[in-house]
Amino acid sequence: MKAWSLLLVLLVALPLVVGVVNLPTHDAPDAPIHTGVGVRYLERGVEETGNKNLVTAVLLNYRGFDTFFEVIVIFTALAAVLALPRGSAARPGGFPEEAAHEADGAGGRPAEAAREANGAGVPVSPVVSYVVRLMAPFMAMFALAMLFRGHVTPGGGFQAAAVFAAIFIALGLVLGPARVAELVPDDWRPWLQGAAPLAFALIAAIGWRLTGAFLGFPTDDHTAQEAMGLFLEVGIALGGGVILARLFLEMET
Amino acid sequence: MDVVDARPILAPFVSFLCAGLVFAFGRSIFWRRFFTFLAAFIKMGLVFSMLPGTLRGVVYVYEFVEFTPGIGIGFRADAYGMFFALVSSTLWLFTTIYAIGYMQGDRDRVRFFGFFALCVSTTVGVAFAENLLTFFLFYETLTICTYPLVVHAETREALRAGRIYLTYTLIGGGFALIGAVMVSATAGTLTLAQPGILTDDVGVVTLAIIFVCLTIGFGVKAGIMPLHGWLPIAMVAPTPVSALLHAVAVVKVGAFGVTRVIYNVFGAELLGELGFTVPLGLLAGFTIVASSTIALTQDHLKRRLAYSTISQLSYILLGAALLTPLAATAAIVHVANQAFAKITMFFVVGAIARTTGKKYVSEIDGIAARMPISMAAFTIAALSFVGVPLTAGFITKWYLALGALQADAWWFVLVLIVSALLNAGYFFPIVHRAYFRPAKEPWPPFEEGRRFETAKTLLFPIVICAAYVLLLGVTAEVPGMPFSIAQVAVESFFAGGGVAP
Amino acid sequence: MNGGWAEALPWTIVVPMVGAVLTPVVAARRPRWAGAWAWAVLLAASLLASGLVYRLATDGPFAYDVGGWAQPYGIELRFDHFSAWVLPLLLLFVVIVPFSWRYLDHVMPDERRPAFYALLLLNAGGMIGFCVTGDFFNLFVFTEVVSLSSYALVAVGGRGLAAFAALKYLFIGAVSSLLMLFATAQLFALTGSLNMADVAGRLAEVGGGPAVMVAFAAYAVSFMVKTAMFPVHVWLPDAHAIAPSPVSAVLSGMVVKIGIVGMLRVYQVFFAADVLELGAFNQTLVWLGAISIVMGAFFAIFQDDIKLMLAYSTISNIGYIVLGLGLASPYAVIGASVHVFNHALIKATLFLAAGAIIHQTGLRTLSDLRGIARRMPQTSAAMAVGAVSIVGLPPTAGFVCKWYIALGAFESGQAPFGFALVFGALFIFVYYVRMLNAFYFQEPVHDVVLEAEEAPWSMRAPVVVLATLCLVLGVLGGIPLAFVEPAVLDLLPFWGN
Amino acid sequence: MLLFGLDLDYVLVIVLFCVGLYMLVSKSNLLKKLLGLNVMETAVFAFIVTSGMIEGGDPPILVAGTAAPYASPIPQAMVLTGIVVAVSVTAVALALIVQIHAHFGTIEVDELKELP
Repeated sequence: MKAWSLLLVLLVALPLVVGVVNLPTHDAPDAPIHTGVGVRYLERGVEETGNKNLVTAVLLNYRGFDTFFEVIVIFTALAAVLALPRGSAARPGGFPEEAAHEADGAGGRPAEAAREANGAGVPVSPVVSYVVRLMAPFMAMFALAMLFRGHVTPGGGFQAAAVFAAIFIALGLVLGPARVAELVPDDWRPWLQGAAPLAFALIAAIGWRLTGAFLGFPTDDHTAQEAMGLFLEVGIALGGGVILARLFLEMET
Repeated sequence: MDVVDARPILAPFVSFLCAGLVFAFGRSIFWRRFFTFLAAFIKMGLVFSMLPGTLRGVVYVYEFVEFTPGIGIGFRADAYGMFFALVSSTLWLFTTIYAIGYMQGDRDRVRFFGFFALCVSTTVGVAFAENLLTFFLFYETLTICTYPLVVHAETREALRAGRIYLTYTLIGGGFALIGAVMVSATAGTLTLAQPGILTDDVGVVTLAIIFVCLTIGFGVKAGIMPLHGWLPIAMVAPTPVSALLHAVAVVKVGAFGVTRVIYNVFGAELLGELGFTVPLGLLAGFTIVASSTIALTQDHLKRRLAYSTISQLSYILLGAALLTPLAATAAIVHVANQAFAKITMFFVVGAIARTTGKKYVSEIDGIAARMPISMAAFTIAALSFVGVPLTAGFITKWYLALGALQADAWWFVLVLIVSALLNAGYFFPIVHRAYFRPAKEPWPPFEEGRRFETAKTLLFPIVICAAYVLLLGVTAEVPGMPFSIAQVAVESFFAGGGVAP
Repeated sequence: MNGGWAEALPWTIVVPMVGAVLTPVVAARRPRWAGAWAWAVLLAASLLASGLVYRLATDGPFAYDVGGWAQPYGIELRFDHFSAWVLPLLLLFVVIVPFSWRYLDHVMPDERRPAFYALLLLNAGGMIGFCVTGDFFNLFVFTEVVSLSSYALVAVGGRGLAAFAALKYLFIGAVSSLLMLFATAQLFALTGSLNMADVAGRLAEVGGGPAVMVAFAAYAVSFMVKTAMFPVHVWLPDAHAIAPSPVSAVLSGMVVKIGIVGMLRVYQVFFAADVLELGAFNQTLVWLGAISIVMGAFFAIFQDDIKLMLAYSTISNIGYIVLGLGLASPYAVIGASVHVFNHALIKATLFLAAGAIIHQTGLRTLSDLRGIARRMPQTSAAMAVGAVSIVGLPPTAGFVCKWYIALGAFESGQAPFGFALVFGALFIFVYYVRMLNAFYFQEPVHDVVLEAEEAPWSMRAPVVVLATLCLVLGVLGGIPLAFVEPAVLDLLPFWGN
Repeated sequence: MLLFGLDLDYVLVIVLFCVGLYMLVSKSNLLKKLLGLNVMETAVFAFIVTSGMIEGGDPPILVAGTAAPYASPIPQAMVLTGIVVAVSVTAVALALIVQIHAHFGTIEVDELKELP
C-alpha cells in the first residue's frame, strides 16, 4: 500500500516539477506576471477604485464577481452541513431510503459509547472561561479594525469574519454551543448567514443602476465607491462570521 | 416524377396513433377493436389511393425533418415501397381479424394489440423510407416492438426465445448501423431514391466492408443461413404474431432491406462490376436447399413452416442477387406470393391448434374431415410453394428461372427444381396425412351453435388469403396486380444501366 | 458589448444563487415551502436563460463585461453555442424539482428541506456560471460551488455509507479541483492574465513548451476526474447510486458534464493559441472513451441494484462523449456535444423512474422488483423508454447522437472505434433486457410489489414528460444538432492538427 | 531563489504538494487524509503567492512608505478566494467525517472496509 502510494506520488510529482521548472522566473521584473494584467491595477487601481490596498481593489472591484461566488461557496458549505442528517441515533421509524442504506452498516459501534470514550463533557477550566470572556470584546475590536482599515492595510471582510467566528467559537467552547446560538436571534439568522451574498446582490443591482454594468462601481465618484465597498466588507464580515461560527456549532451539537 | 404528398408519412403514422390509442383506451374491448380496425382501413385506403399514381410512375415524397445536410428523415413511396406497403397493410387487416379470434380470452391483450399496431407502423415506415437513416430507424424500432410480442406468453421458453431473438437482431442491427454510417461517410448521402449512390472510387475494400455489414445487418432478419437461428425458436410466439411477423413483417423487412442495398445503395451496375452478389447468391442457394432439408425433419408444424420461410426468403435474396431485371421482378413478386401463401399456412396451423390443440405433423391424421375448408386452403398454399401452375408460386419460379438463364446462372435452375421437390417433400406429407390417413381418435365435434369448423374470425382470413394465392397466379399480367407494380419498380432499379433487360 | 438580453447574463447566474440564500428565509416558518420556492426560482432563471438563447440565435455569440471593466482587466462572461446548454439544464431542473417534493418525504425530515433546496439551487447556479464564464479563475470558483454542493447532496439521504461515498467523492473531487487551480496558476505565471481569450492571445506569443503542456495536462486530468472517465471513475458509482434519486439525476445527468464543458472551454483556448501538438492527446481521449464505454457496460451487467447499474452506464455514456470529442471530426463533435444534453435527459428519465419505483416499494434490486410493471405501468414504461434510449436504439434521443459519433469515426478513418461504439452499446443492453424482462415479463416475488401503487402525480408527471421528450427528440433530434453545428464548425479548424 | 539553475521556490512547493498527496492516499485515518488534502491546498496557495512575488518588492498597498516594485495583487486575491474555498471544503469534509464516526464508530478506512 505504502509503496503504491509512493509510486503514485512520484508519478504525479514528475510532470508537476517539469511544469514548474519551465515557468519564467517570477523574481524578474519582466516576468509575464508582472507585465500582464497586473500592470494596470498597479498604475490605475487607486484612481479607478479608491482603494489603496490593491488586493482589496482586485477582490471587490476588478474581480468582484469572483468574490461574490466565493461567499456563495462558503454559504454552500453551511447549506451542506445543514442538509446532512443530524442527531446521533437514527430516527425511530426512520426513513426507508436511509434505512436501506444503513442496514449494511449496522455493525458499527454505538455512537454514544464512542463519544464518551473521547472524553467529551469534561468541564471547562474557570481560568480558560474567564480569559475567553475577557478577551472577547478585544477580539471584536480587532475584527472591526481589520474590517474598517482594510482598504489601506492588510485586512478586510474575510479576515474580520474569521476573527468574529473565532470569538463565537471560543465562547462556544466555554459557554456551550446553545448559549452562543442564542446570541443570534432565530428570526435574524437566515438573513445574517446570507448577509454576504445578499450584500453583493444588492450592490450589484445598485451598480447596475448607477453605471449600467452588473456589479459596476462609479469610477468618478469616490464617496459612492467607498460606501459600496464598505457595505460589501461589512456584509462579508457579518455573513462570513456567522457562517463560520455556525459551521462549528452545528458540528458540535 | 416526384410529387410532394403527406400520404407516405400518414400511412405509418395512422398505425402509430392507433397503437397510442390502444394503449390508452384498450382496456375496453370495443374501443380496442374499433381503433384497430379503423386504423387498418384508413391505412389501406391511404396506401391504395397512391396505387394509380404509382402505376403511372408518380413517386410521392415527403421530407419530414433534416438534421444536417444530407441526413434527415424523409418518406418516399416508390414502386417497390408501395408494393411492400400494399402487402403489409392488406395482411395487417386480415391478421387483425384473425388475431381477435385467436387471442380471445388470452392475457395482456392491450399490450398485444398495441405493439401489433406499432409493428405494422414500422413496417410501412420501412417500406416508405426515403433514406437509409429513416430505414434504419424503423428497422430497429421494429426489433424492439416485436420483442414484447415474442415473449408474450411470459414462460421461461418464451423469454429464452426473446433473448435469442434480440441477440441476433440487435447484433445485426449494429452491423446495419455501421454499414449505413459508412455509406453516409463515403457517399455523403443516404438517399434510396437513386439506382445506386456508391461509386467505386472509394476502394473495393471499403465497399466490401459496407456490403458485408449491410447484408449481415438486414440478412439476419431475412433469416439467411447461418444467421437464421432465431427464426425457428421465435415460433413460440402466438400464431398471429408468427404469421404476421415471421412470415410477413420482420423477415420481409430484412429481405426488403437487402434488395434496397443491392439496387438502391450499390446499384446493379456497380455490383455487376464488383461481383459481391455472387457469394450472396451462392449463400442464398445453399440456404434454400439446406433449410428445406431441415424442414423435412421437423415434426412441429410451426417449426416446419419456419424452416420453409427461411428457404422461401432466400428465393427473394437470390432473385435480387442475380442482378437481372426478370429475376428482380420475380424477387419482388415473391414478396407478395410468399407472404399470402405462408400466412395462409400459419393461419391454418393456428386454427388447428386453437380448435383441436394439435401442434405436430404426426398428430393431424385425418384432420381434413374435421376442418375441410382450412385444409383446402392449406393445400392451395402448398401447391403454390411447390410451384404448380395457376398458383402464385408458379409465377415466381417461372420468372426466377428466366432471370437465372438471363444471368447465365444455370445452376440456379437446378436449385429451383431441387427446392420444388423438397417443398413437395415436406408439405405433401401434411396434406397426405390430413386427407388420406384415418384419424387416430375421433376429432372433437363442432362447438355448440357453430356452423363452421372453427371460429369465423379464424376462418375468414384463411379463405381470403387462399383465394388471393389463386388470384395472383391467374391474373399475373393484369395491370394493378402486384406483377405490374414490380415491373415499375424494376424499371427504376435498372434506370442507371446495368445488365440490359 | 453589454446591452439588450446580454444584461440578463449575470442575473441568470445570480438568480438561483440568491434564491438559494433566501431559501431559509422563505421557508423559515414552513419548511415545505422551500420546494415550491426553488421551483419558482429555477423557472425565473430559465426565463432569463431563454432570453439569452434567443439573443444567441438572432445575433450569435455575445459577451458581458462584469462591472463594466474593459477586458482583460475584469471578468468576462461569454455566451456561445456551448453555453446554450444552460437552458436545457435549467429546464431539466425545473422538471426534476417537482419530483423531489414528494420523494423527499422518505429521505429527510421537513426541517432539512430548505438546506437541501438551497444546495440544489447552488448546484444549478454554479453550473450556469461554469458554462458562461470567460475567465479561468472564475471557472475554478464555479467548479467549487458545483462540487461542494454535489458532495453534500450525495450524503443528504443517509449517514453511514452515504457519507462515506460522499467523502470519497469529496477527496477525489478536491484533488481534481486543486489540479485545476494549479493549472490556472501555471497559466497565469506564463501569461499574466486570467481572461480566456486574452490567455489564448498571450500564449500564442509565448509559444509552447513543457510548462504549457503541463498546464493543459493538469486541466485535462482535472476534467477527466470530474467526468469520471475510465481510470478515474472510481468515485462515481457509489456516490450516484446512494444519493436520493432526484440528486442522482442531477449528478449523473448534469454535474459530470461540467468536465466536458470545461474541456471544450480549455480546448477553445489552447487550440486558438495553437501552441500544442494535440493529435496524441486526441488519440488518448479516443482510447479512454472507448475503454470507458466497454468498462462501464461491463460493470453494469453485473449489478443487481438498479441505481448502481444506472451509475455505471453513466461512465459508458461519458465514454461516448469523450470518444466523440477525441475523434475531432465535425460529425463526431456535433454528436458528442448534443449527447451532453441527450444523455442528461435520458439519465434523468431513468433515475427519476427508478426513484419513483424505489419510493413506492422501498425495493431497489431487480430480483425484488419483478413484475412491477403490472402495478406501476406508466413509470415502468418510462423506464423502458429510457432503457431503449440509453442504449442508443431508434427512435429515441440516444440514437441520433450515436449515429453522428459513429459517422464521425468512419469519416475520420478510425473505423475500429465506430465498431467499439456500436457494439459497446449493445453490450449494455444485455442488462436492460434483464431489467425489462424482470419488470414486465416475470411474476412478482415480493408482496410489496403486489400491493404497490403508481407514484403520486407530482412524481409521475416529470417522469412521463421526460420519457416523452426522449422519444420526441429521437425524431426531432436535428434541432439541437443544427444548433451546435456552427459552434463546432467554428472550433474545429484548430482541432486535432 | 535559484539553485543549480533551478527555481527552487516552485520545486519546494511541489514537494509540499506531494507530501500532502502521500498523506491523502496512504493514511487510513480519514482525518489524516483530510489534513493531507489541506497540505496540498496550502502547497498550491504557496505556489500562487510565490508566483506573484518580485525581487525586492513591497506589498501592493499604495500608501506612504511603500514604493515600486510592488508584488502583483492578483495572486493574493486569488489565494484569498482559494482559502475560503479550502475552508468550505474542509468544513463539509469534517461534517461528513462526523457522520461516519457517529454511524460506524470509527474513521479508519481499514476498519470501515471490513464492516459488512
